[in-house]
Amino acid sequence: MKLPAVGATALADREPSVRSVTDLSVEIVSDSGEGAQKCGQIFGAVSAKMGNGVWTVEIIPAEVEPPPRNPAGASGIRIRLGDQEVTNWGDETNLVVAFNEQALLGRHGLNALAPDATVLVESMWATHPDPDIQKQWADAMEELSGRDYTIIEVPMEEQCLTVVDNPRKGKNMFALGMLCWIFDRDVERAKEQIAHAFRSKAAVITERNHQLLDLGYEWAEENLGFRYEIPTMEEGAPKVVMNGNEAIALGAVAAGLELAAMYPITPATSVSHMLGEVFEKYGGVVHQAEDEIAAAGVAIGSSYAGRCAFTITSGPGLALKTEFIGLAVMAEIPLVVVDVQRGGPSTGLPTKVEQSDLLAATFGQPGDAPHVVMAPATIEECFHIMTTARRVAEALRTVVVVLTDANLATGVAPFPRPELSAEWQAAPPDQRPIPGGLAPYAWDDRTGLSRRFIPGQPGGEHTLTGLAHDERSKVAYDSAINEWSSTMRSRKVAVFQHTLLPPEVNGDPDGGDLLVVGWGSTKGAIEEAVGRVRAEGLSVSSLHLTMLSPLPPGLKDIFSRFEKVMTVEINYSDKKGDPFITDENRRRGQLAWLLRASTLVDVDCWTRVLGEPLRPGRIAHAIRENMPGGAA
Amino acid sequence: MKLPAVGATALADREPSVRSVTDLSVEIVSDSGEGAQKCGQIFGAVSAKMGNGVWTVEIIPAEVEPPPRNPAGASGIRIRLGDQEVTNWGDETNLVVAFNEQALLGRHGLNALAPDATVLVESMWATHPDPDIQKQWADAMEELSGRDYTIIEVPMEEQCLTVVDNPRKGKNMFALGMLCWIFDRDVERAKEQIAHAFRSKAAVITERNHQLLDLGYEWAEENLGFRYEIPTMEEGAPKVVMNGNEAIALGAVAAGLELAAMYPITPATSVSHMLGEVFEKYGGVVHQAEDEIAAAGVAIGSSYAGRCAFTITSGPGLALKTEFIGLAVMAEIPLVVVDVQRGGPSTGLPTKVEQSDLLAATFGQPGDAPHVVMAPATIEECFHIMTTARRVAEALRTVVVVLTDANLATGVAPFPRPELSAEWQAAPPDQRPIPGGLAPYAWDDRTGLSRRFIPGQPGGEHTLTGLAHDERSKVAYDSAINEWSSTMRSRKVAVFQHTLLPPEVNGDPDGGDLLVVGWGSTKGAIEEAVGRVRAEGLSVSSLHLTMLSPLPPGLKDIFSRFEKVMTVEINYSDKKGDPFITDENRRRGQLAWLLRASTLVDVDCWTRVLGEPLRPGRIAHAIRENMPGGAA
Amino acid sequence: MSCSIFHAAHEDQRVFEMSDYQGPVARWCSGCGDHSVLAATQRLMTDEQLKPETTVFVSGIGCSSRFPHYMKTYGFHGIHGRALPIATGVKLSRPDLDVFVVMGDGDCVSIGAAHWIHSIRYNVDMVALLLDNNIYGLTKMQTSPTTPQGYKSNTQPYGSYLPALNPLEATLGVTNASFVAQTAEWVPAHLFATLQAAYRHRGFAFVRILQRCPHFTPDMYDEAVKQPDVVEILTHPEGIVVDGLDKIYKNQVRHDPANIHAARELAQEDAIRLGLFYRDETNPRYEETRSLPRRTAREKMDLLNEDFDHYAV
Amino acid sequence: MSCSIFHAAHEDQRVFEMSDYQGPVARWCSGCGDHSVLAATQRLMTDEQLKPETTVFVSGIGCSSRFPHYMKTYGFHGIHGRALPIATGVKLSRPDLDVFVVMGDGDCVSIGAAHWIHSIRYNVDMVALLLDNNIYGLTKMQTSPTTPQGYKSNTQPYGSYLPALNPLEATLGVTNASFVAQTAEWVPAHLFATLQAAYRHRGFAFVRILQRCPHFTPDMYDEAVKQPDVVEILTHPEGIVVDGLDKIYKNQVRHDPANIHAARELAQEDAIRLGLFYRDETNPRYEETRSLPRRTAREKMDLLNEDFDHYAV
Ligand SMILES: Cc1ncc(C[n+]2csc(CCOP(=O)(O)OP(=O)(O)O)c2C)c(N)n1
Ligand SMILES: Cc1ncc(C[n+]2csc(CCOP(=O)(O)OP(=O)(O)O)c2C)c(N)n1
Ligand code: SF4
Ligand code: SF4
Ligand SMILES: [Mg+2]
Ligand SMILES: [Mg+2]
Repeated sequence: MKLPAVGATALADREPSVRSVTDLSVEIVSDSGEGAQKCGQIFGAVSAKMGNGVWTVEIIPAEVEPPPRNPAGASGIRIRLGDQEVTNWGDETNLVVAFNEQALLGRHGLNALAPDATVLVESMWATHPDPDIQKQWADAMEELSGRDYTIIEVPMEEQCLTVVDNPRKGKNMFALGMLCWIFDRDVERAKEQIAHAFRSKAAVITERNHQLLDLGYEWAEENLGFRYEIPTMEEGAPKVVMNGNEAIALGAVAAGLELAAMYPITPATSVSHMLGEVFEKYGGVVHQAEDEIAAAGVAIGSSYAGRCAFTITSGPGLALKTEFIGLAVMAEIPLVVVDVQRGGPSTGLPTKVEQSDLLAATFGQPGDAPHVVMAPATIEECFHIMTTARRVAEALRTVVVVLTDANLATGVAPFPRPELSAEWQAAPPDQRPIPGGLAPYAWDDRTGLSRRFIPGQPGGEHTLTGLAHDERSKVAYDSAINEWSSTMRSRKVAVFQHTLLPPEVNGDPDGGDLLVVGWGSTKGAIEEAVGRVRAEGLSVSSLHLTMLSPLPPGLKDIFSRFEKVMTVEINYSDKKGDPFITDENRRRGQLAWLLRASTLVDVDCWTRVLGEPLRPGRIAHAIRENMPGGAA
Repeated sequence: MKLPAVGATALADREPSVRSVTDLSVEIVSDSGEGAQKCGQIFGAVSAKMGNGVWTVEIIPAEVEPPPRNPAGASGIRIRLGDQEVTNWGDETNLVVAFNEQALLGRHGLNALAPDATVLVESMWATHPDPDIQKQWADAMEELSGRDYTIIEVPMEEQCLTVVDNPRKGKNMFALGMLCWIFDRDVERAKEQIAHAFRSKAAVITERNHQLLDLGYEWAEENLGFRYEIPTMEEGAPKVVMNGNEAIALGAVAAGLELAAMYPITPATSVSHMLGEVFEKYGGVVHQAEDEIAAAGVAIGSSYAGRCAFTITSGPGLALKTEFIGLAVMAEIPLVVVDVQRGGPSTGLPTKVEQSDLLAATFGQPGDAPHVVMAPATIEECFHIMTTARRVAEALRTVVVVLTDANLATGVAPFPRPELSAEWQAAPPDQRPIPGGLAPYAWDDRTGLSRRFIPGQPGGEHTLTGLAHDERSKVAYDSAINEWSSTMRSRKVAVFQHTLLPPEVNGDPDGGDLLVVGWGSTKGAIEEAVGRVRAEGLSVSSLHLTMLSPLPPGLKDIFSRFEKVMTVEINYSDKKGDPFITDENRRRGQLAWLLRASTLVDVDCWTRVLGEPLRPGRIAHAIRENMPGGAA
Repeated sequence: MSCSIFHAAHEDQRVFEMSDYQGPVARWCSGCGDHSVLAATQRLMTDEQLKPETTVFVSGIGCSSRFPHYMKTYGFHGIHGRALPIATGVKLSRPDLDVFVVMGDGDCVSIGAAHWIHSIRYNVDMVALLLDNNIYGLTKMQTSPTTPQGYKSNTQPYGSYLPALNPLEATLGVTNASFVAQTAEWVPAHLFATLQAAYRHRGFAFVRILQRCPHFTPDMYDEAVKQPDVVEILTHPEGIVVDGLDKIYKNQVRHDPANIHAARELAQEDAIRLGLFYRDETNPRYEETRSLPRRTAREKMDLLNEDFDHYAV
Repeated sequence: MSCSIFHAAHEDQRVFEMSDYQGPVARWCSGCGDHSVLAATQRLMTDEQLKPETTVFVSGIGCSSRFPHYMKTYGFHGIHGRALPIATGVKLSRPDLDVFVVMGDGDCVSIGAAHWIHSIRYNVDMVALLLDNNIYGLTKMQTSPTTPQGYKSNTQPYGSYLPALNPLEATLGVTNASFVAQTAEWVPAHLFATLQAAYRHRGFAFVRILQRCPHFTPDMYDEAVKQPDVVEILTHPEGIVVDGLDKIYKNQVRHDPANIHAARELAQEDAIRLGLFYRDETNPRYEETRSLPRRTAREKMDLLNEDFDHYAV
């Protein structure tokens, strides 16, 4: 169904229909460089301020500036609004503002739009002087007409030209105006937000953008026949809104980390962009090394010298840090490694989400290298986990790998503003003399823990080495030493495991038909899906793991209460029943592997590597399909 | 008990006692540079030629030339002789020839000597002008007297001086002479072997060494009161004798590999030393790259260009190749990676054996990277596995990691001379035109297999990439493509798995109380141990895996026939009952972990990281301790 | 590289048009300097009539490294910083192929530095193009080793902390350097002439191409583009000869590419100089040094049998 | 490095003897050149009265990299090729420490090449020693980048295929080089004077030490050791001054270490030259450029609160 925008006069006096919803997704899509993302960010911020739950995620093309009007080059943003907290990007988009029909086609092709989505599309292309473009438009409309979309043509260009001479740089604010009217957003708040967003630019820019906002608002008021109403939440505790990478950056500051050694790589780099801005005022340094190996080396050198450092990267960079991670484990140097996972293997899908570095992070180092692997599940956890990681790394004198992913890195959502504590900060390098006779690896026989000596401490002089060594850090010639020091390095991780609590079951702690187990960024989507199927009456619960190595206690016990256990992950697994795939040779989700080996429970898995976050609707569907005793 | 060598006259006319044995180990130990290894190699070769089973393994200090007369610097060689084929280095040494008492002390400290070992030790130190040395000698004898060794002082220096002026360079041949008498070796054969060993040196060297040999022989005849007799085997099929690295090198030639790209690292380097010598005459090139990363890149470039190449390394180098291995998997470029495992993690124990790279080789690559991991169990298999690896890599268009270790690399033993076949050779690069329309990744939907295009083939032009790509090798923008291409890369490995046969049980295929599972170089020791305990009446069998990823079919079925399954590996595992170690948090042997995840059988493990090959006696002991229902 | 001659040997009736080398539309930003390098390269191939099937473009990762995707030849879009080892492997086992390497400044000078230094030393016969936009493009504007000191980026928003590393000086410092040139993507005639000289050079031809990145660093080469006077052209009969260039580029400096010392002095960044800094074709090509007569499977088996004899019991 | 002065600040009554710096007996081969470097370094520390607890020796892997184990200071025996990044991290977060780096030729010039080039550029204040025996020692005689062409090794038994890479020329080619010297382990006086000059230099002091490996390459520096006439000594008041050396070493060449061009010409391998090739103390030290006032935990929390304000809903 396709209705041209009704003429201004027509609507002027009659009331638009108001659609009341509790959950809705909006997308603004365009060619890159047209500011769709800025528009969406402001819209999201205003909505959050007004008390809606909000999750925004950017749509980033693989190239910096792909050819214009190209389905594969769509750039934009999705904003999901809710009457409650929104924990993930949701399923499909209900309302789309498209600056050209090709970008729209791109999203359509990825099944991003709801079957009944409403689309506001720039109308200029229909009548564009270039016949090819007219043809493309016609073909696109033909293709789109196959679905039940409501397509409304909007003369954005024409309208913007009344205010600016280059609409490419103005349409986004016009679109924002339309959205403000459609969702009845507080225009003043929107203008404040615009002013904040362009604070670094000249004041005239803000003014012009305010004009465009009003223009879009008025145009919508006069021409659109529908509005949305989404109940808002009570103003609760103060909130902050940011993406996971910004949370990691501020978390590093909160943890008292003072050196971030990195080499650029998507989707991790924006952490260093953020730190590049703010770190220096905290006395912190972002060192961009010549490569990922050097970045790890610099971080290790700093930690050794008494200032625990971290290095941040993504898959290909993690691969390059493998050898240094082994050294840090062997020499017992604290090190925090943040891996913002992307699609793999190899260069893979650099801008897209995946959770397939779990086994590499845990077992990737040649030789036996016991260390800790943890994964935040929310943007808020991205902030707090940095302090935990730094503390564990220093307490255990080992490596802590923090696995986040592109979904958390680019997802933006509000969370309760943390009550900061000075306790989180690292202590300055200990420079007190070392008591005579104390050895640099004076392992406590029972716990494997030992006190770290820091250069500058008189009496602590010794040479640290990656060779097998005894407690005095002397190269081991006696075979028993290697067995013993290996035991000590493993023991301390076991001790740490004893400090962990069994994870809490979301749903029925007492058990049921199916337990869905997840880790990392999928928590919100999984729990939303579980909520839906439970509402349908299915006996399904979920469990989310933050600590992946060592695994928390009590898993086998929890699993035993469910008829079936299945992980849901964003990584690859063979599908049951596929040609040549048997129960013996099936490749399983990476967490599923870990759980099977440690619990011996027949943990099944449902995983996808579509280069996008999991959709709660699809998880719910998978759950129904996988209920023990066949589809419900 | 300690008897000085009886004066020449005394023995002249009476018969020495002859000890008849079926299995015996001899060690020659010295400071480095005294030629103990050469002596042992020749003794081993002669013994093999005479029809004894032989296994020799070198004792290599961590430094090139450690300070002389230093227990930690002992350099030498162990030769184990048997009346049957010898598959491993055995337990302890029964007869030792020591050029100084400190080297002897070093071996004693590592419990290398049998409680009742006979020791022939250079006597000069007892009366050395330097009082410190005399003191060291006295202390050493004091220490050694704590065991039931039979220590015989031999004036090697004094004797050798009658022939050479620098005995440091002659003692080894004198020792060889003594051994020839003690074991009644054919002196002519020994002289031939000497001539061969010194063929590159001047003829006078050989002559002098022959003299020294005779001297040692006569001295022993006149002064020693004992000899050994070890039955020999029938001259069977023709045999060759070499170490595992030499077998890998010749295996690479047999496989038709023409480029070995490497960077030096112990204990892998000797493969390239061997190839450096012989490869060029086959048209092969050893490229020593600037680092391990470049070595992998050069090999991949060569394979891509149509000549399958291999790269060889050890743990730290494997770590550096991680990223490139991921690329080869993603772009489906055949690549053979040989990892000669050493002690880890990090620099670890560079010259010592360990089997702890299994998980890193299998799961070390970020992203999901299905590939093949195999491990030869014998020196003979080191030769043949190179052809298998090359073929599988090319057939599946993926990476094959071959895991050997320091035990195979330095162990020397005879095996049936292979019947060479020209079929083993790789085909020259296919340069035929590509049929129109055929895609560079025209995956067969069912098998995931596709035909590889090689530069030079008209019509095959395309750009290979490590980015997610479709069957035309175009960068993937459509999310479904990644899921599909991942499926194809995984499917072909599953197809390969279907071609594998279930491994054969050594012992009772029908089952029993305990099944010991091993992989790689431990086969000989495990089967010898199993043989011993079976002789004691224990119901124990063993299973040895060559294919580790994918695992062969039928394992769960085989395991089900045994009350208990336990792996025996040279890698780290927490010991049951140790402080803080629970069934939940216990780190297990790497193969045990793989088997648990894939079969869900409660596979136990007994592992050690003592920096030495496992001793059959200790495995047998571990088996007794681990019999279900408590120690037998 | 002289392999084209070798190809001419087995006579091939085909005549190649520019379009025979043109792949899909390049997805670089409009105005990106990479477009002109692509065009110049395709023109070079047409002039030299290179066979698409025996030409291989190897690259790392970066905007510039997308290059092979836009050629209708064989291509290997590798991993970040590692294009040179891959290319070395290709040429080492297939000297009959023409190999071009395309790298960005981060790709070659930062993460790829070790391979860059050692590839100069190996002197494998290939053309190595450094597309230097003084920035990390694909990852969206981080400082690169060639970023001018003080220049702001996303990782160093207060300005780059170090003076830019000069790739020409560094290259000229490496033993066995055999061809070192600099050109600019916005001077098509000079770009083409340089590519041609590099291609015809027998050995490792290192060409630094000054490349504009309008998206992130529009100002970077602004002055040089607008004011030809800030540019110096190295001229010499043995160098890169471009007729008529002196009309626009008045500053012409005569430099004998055989003179390494003068080359090193001229390589300093006191001015932007385009031309051939150094060439020495006497250095042996590594793949020639290492090339050996191929053996048949039979021959190899006989030889192998002999080797086994040494190990016979 | 000038940190010793800074230490002198808080007055410390201790007086250090040579023995205060001597660790366990070195396990190098007898006659190994590493022994003399160790002795010279211990003498330097005694002369400069460096505090054992504030001195850190960082190394990679190799015979030479065992160095820290034989010092009675803090030491970091790292991994092969990566000593420099580790040392950079140490100095970056602890400028108060004196940092020495000990590398072998394989360690620094082969696998460590990228870090070597970039460390020269960072110009962190430390002493970097390249113990160059032109071979891989610890792994038992494989060709290294500095192995003379044609020299036989275990990996290249028919002789090295490439001309030796000249580390001095390469170092001098890198932007920001601030101290480049060469000495020989068998000329103790010159070795000591060079180490002292390097230590006192404020910036990255790169010293190539020609080192004998009697075990694998006894012949390597034979000529230079036996015939002082094949050696040239660079002299200059601003350079490395060793009294009385001219008695044995007749060939003295006056060279102003401020002249980079002359330095590069002299760095060529036409003769073995010992002395200071280049020094420029005006280059800022990276750790100084990056050093910032330290904040208390409280201050940080207040600042963090301000940052959170920008994200407040
Ligand atoms: C191992 C690894 N590290 C980092 C990255 C991320 N990355 C991709 S391209 C690039 C640098 C791009 O800059 P440059 O090499 O100058 O090429 P340009 O895009 O400017 O042409 C980086 C850091 C990666 N893909 N792989
Ligand atoms: C990543 C890695 N690759 C290779 C090795 C093996 N290895 C140890 S030392 C060394 C080179 C030794 O030569 P050099 O650096 O010149 O030091 P030297 O022993 O001559 O003093 C090598 C290749 C290693 N330990 N780690
Ligand atoms: S970002 Fe710069 S380098 Fe990359 S394509 Fe755009 S203009 Fe070219
Ligand atoms: S091998 Fe050479 S470098 Fe190594 S310790 Fe011996 S002499 Fe020194
Ligand atoms: Mg760039
Ligand atoms: Mg060396």
